[in-house]
Amino acid sequence: MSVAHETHDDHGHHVELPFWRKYVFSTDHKVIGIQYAVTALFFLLFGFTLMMMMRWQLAYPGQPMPLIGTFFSEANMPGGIMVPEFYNQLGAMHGTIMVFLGVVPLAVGGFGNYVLPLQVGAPDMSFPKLNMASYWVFLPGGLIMLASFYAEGGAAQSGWTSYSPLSNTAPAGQTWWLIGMIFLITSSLLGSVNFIVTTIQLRVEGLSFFRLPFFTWAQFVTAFLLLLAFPPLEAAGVMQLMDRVAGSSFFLPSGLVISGQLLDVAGGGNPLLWQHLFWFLAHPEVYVLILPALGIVSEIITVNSRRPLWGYRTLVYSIISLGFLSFIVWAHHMFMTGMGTAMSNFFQTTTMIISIPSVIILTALALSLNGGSIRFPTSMLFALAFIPMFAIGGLTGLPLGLTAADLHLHDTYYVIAHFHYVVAPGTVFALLAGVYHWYPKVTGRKMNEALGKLHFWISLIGINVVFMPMFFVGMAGVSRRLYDQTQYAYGAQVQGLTAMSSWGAWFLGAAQIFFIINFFWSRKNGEKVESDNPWNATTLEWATPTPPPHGNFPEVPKVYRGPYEYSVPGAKSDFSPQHVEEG
Amino acid sequence: MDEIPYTVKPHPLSGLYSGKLGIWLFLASEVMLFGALFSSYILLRVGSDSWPVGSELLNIPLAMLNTFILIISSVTVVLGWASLKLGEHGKAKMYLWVTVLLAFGFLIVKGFEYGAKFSHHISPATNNFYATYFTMTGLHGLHIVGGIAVFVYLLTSGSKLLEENPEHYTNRIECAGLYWHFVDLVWIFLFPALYLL
Amino acid sequence: MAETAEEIREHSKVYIKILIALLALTLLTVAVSYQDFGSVYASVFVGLLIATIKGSLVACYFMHLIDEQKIIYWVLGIAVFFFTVLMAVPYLTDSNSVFNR
Amino acid sequence: MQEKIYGYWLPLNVSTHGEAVDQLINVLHVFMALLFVGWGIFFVYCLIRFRQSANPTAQYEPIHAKPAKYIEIGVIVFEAVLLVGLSMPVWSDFKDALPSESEALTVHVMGEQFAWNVQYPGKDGVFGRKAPQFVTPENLLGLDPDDPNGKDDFNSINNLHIPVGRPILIKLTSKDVIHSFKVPVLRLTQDAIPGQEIPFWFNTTRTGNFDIACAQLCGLGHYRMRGQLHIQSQADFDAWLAEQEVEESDDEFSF
Repeated sequence: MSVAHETHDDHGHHVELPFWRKYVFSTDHKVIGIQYAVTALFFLLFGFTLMMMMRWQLAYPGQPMPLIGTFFSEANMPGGIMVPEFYNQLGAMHGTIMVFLGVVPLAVGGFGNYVLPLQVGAPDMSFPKLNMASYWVFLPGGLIMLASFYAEGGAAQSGWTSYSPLSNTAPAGQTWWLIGMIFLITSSLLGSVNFIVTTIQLRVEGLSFFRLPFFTWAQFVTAFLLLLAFPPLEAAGVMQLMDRVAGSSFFLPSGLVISGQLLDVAGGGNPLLWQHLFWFLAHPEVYVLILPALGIVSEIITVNSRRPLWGYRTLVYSIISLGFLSFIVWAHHMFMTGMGTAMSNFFQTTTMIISIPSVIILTALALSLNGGSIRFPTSMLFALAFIPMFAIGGLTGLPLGLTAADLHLHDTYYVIAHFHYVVAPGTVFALLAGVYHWYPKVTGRKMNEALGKLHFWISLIGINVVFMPMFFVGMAGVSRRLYDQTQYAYGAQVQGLTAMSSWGAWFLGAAQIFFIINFFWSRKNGEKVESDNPWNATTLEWATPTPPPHGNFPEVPKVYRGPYEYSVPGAKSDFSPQHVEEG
Repeated sequence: MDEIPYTVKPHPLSGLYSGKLGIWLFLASEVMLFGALFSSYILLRVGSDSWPVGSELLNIPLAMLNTFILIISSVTVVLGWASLKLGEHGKAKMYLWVTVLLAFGFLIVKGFEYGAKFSHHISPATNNFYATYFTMTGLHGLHIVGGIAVFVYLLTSGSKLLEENPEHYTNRIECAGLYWHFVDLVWIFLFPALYLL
Repeated sequence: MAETAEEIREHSKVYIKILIALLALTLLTVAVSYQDFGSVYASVFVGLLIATIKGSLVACYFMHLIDEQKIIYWVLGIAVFFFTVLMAVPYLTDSNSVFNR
Repeated sequence: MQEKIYGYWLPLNVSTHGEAVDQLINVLHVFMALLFVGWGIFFVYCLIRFRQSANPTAQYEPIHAKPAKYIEIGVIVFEAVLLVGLSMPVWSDFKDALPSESEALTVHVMGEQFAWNVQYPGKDGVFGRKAPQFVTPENLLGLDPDDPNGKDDFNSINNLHIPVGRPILIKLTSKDVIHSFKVPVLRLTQDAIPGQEIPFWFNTTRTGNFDIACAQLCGLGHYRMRGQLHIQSQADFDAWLAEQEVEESDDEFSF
């Protein structure tokens, strides 16, 4: 664990770096941001395809998969029919890849690395070499996760939560999963140190904490969540690795009989210990997924409604309280593990309390629209769609947070619909909005609006066709992670809805082709940007030339006002950027 | 504007150069890492009905020697940093090399301890006490190795920075020193928890 | 906080005193462990008390927490707060579960 | 069963505590729908009313959102009422008010990879000692052969027979990995954790055959861990019990 404080190589003059130092092993936060973003987009696509395969087995259990069924090995899909082990592998890796390799690197690694230093007015991150190290520790983690599909017995197959004792006795892929996780956690830790120090130390003159754009606040709180919540999972991962490799039994109670044989292990462990340590991370982790999305959406909504953010101070206090509260709600994932009433009442109450800041933030975003003059570029469409979708995700958390309702809804498709509404039409839509919004600053060209709108409308419809039926499937009581729900009477009854979800998923998958085409096509022949500030925004990242050179700002900017000064009465234009002296 | 501010000079408001704030944040995450391990140790110990007494199974004199080694190495780091501040570069390097040697000493003593255990076929699989013992002291040992690597780098190829920009080099030593004191701090809690109680 | 030369030499003497105190406390910890304090919890408490004293000596003097900037206290305060939450995990799982072992 | 047991919304409820659970779920969903529709209307109104073509210059001052603040406070109060008024009492009743051993029928359920072992005490009403080392393919429960109480115990795999209208106390554990005993019609989920024996209870209101499922991923056969819950009248149950005891006494343990 090397010490985290290398500094920028301080040769004053600017030397032309060789290609591999300029683009591969670069210490420039913008290059690292792009590396993270592109890798994360690829992993999102890969995780998405894993899910689309699962959806075939869910919709038409036991029938051979058309077209690509025969591509897979006999062990995984004999005659094109998916075996349960392979289904579990797809499920576990879909969750792991989407969360740890897709959304977090894109939201924190990609957008955070690229935009935060610009919004703070810094030439680069405080520790550029450390920033580069965090990407190059993240990539091996990702590759190990991909390679684990070829481990003997397949990839990890005990869910993205990998509860023990199931994960202790799983085949070799689980060990690869653990090693991959340790890489990813170390990468996030190094990254979060960089974010916090940059936000505190490198703010330009005049940029007090309460003049920071809301996106920077979101990344700042997210960095603290990453910094303090990830290590316990690293400890738990080390312990499970010891369990699997060195034969210890941290999480294995004594007297286990696995497939008929008494497991000869010292025993005395407690399976709940893994659950506690895992969820101690995983709940702050889901807030790591949503806070950057809130930051991106608030930037885009204020820019495109030409109006200041409603209640900036209340929003900042809400996001800080969200950060704190997210650490004391984790056991609402474990209501049904034989927990006593005192503990479950405590966690019920904190879960209700944590819903308040989220409601405040959402209402504030909606109120920011009132009285605005709203434009509808694609980035704004995605940001606007985020708000009601995140509202559905948040509201459906209420029945799951109350133990009495959780009695019926625990571990059913209702849970799957709840968190997917927060993550899929929530975070991923916000991240797509961010790509459309900042693409002109990164490449100097706008993404095509027609393709963008096409991508938006089809994705919006598709995503609701996928996840809305799941609420009803869950209400009927269908458990999650079932290879074939028609085994149960109540499952067969709602099989039609599951098939509908599957068709929605493939429809949604098709819609992403427009985004991929748009993403690569616009790089070379998108509409050229006429000014460094195409959206007429006020925050500092638009004060840099397009694309920002090494060192970002030709001369150090000074900040004179808050982040969202739009339509100031008596000002020359309808926006007054932070770094411009007079109104 | 190419140079990153506040890498060497402290920030007017926070009064810190970036490295110090960075190392303290890193130590905060380390507090959580070892906190999780201690919390698991307490849970496993309270939860189990037969937990052996540490002092009978483990070698107390060796562990005490290790504690002395780490405390002394903590002092030599701080003295090294102080003499750097005074500009006595030669004395500083001597102190820091002593720290590295003491750290190696710690690992060697740790090696004897582990060697004795393995020769008696005791391993993490024996029971949860040994599992916790090996995991916690093992992870702590890895942190010692990390510390040695940093100090050796600073004393060899990194030391040319001492001539170029002494204050920058002193800051780096201070950060490495903070990390080293934290590793000693963890051992101060690890020693009674595993060996004595 | 640019210290003058004498202050630094002065500090060096303090470090030596702290060293001696720490070595003595280590011997005390070992000696204490052989004593029997009635219940296990008493000996655990005494052992941890001595360890905390040693720890705070290292933290205050060697790590200069005695006169440190406000931000560092904030960072450590947050870490210690969530450390105590993490330490509540064993209490939560064990005392409050309904199963009868 | 001609009447619908399983539909698109909540399945039929046959347990006593299910009433309160259904009420809470339905009240919550009405509350959520109201909030979402009301809030959605405001959202769409803002988009249409304040689009650029209709409102070229935006307004700088923040609108004073008195109604929004009151609505939020109302939401918080309503949530608190649901939490303390409905959820906590139902939960503590389910968790703490375990029926006494005498009036309740006690059954030991042990989950294993891909089946539910249901152990009945047999005529003597005492459960035999179980230990993992005695587990064999014939003796899945791991009953101790030389424990007299265990002689008349029997294991009705995947079939939980219970008399209607009587509190049932189930001691749930697992042999290998974490399973989760889930009966949608009973509005009940309880994790089966190896190394722990978790007691829970329920009482039923009508007879019928319903599905038992495993709700926690427990390996490749997680989807086929289907059990049957037979809620019978007292007479049928006694007949079934008697028939089981006859069947058990003549083979298994008479070696």
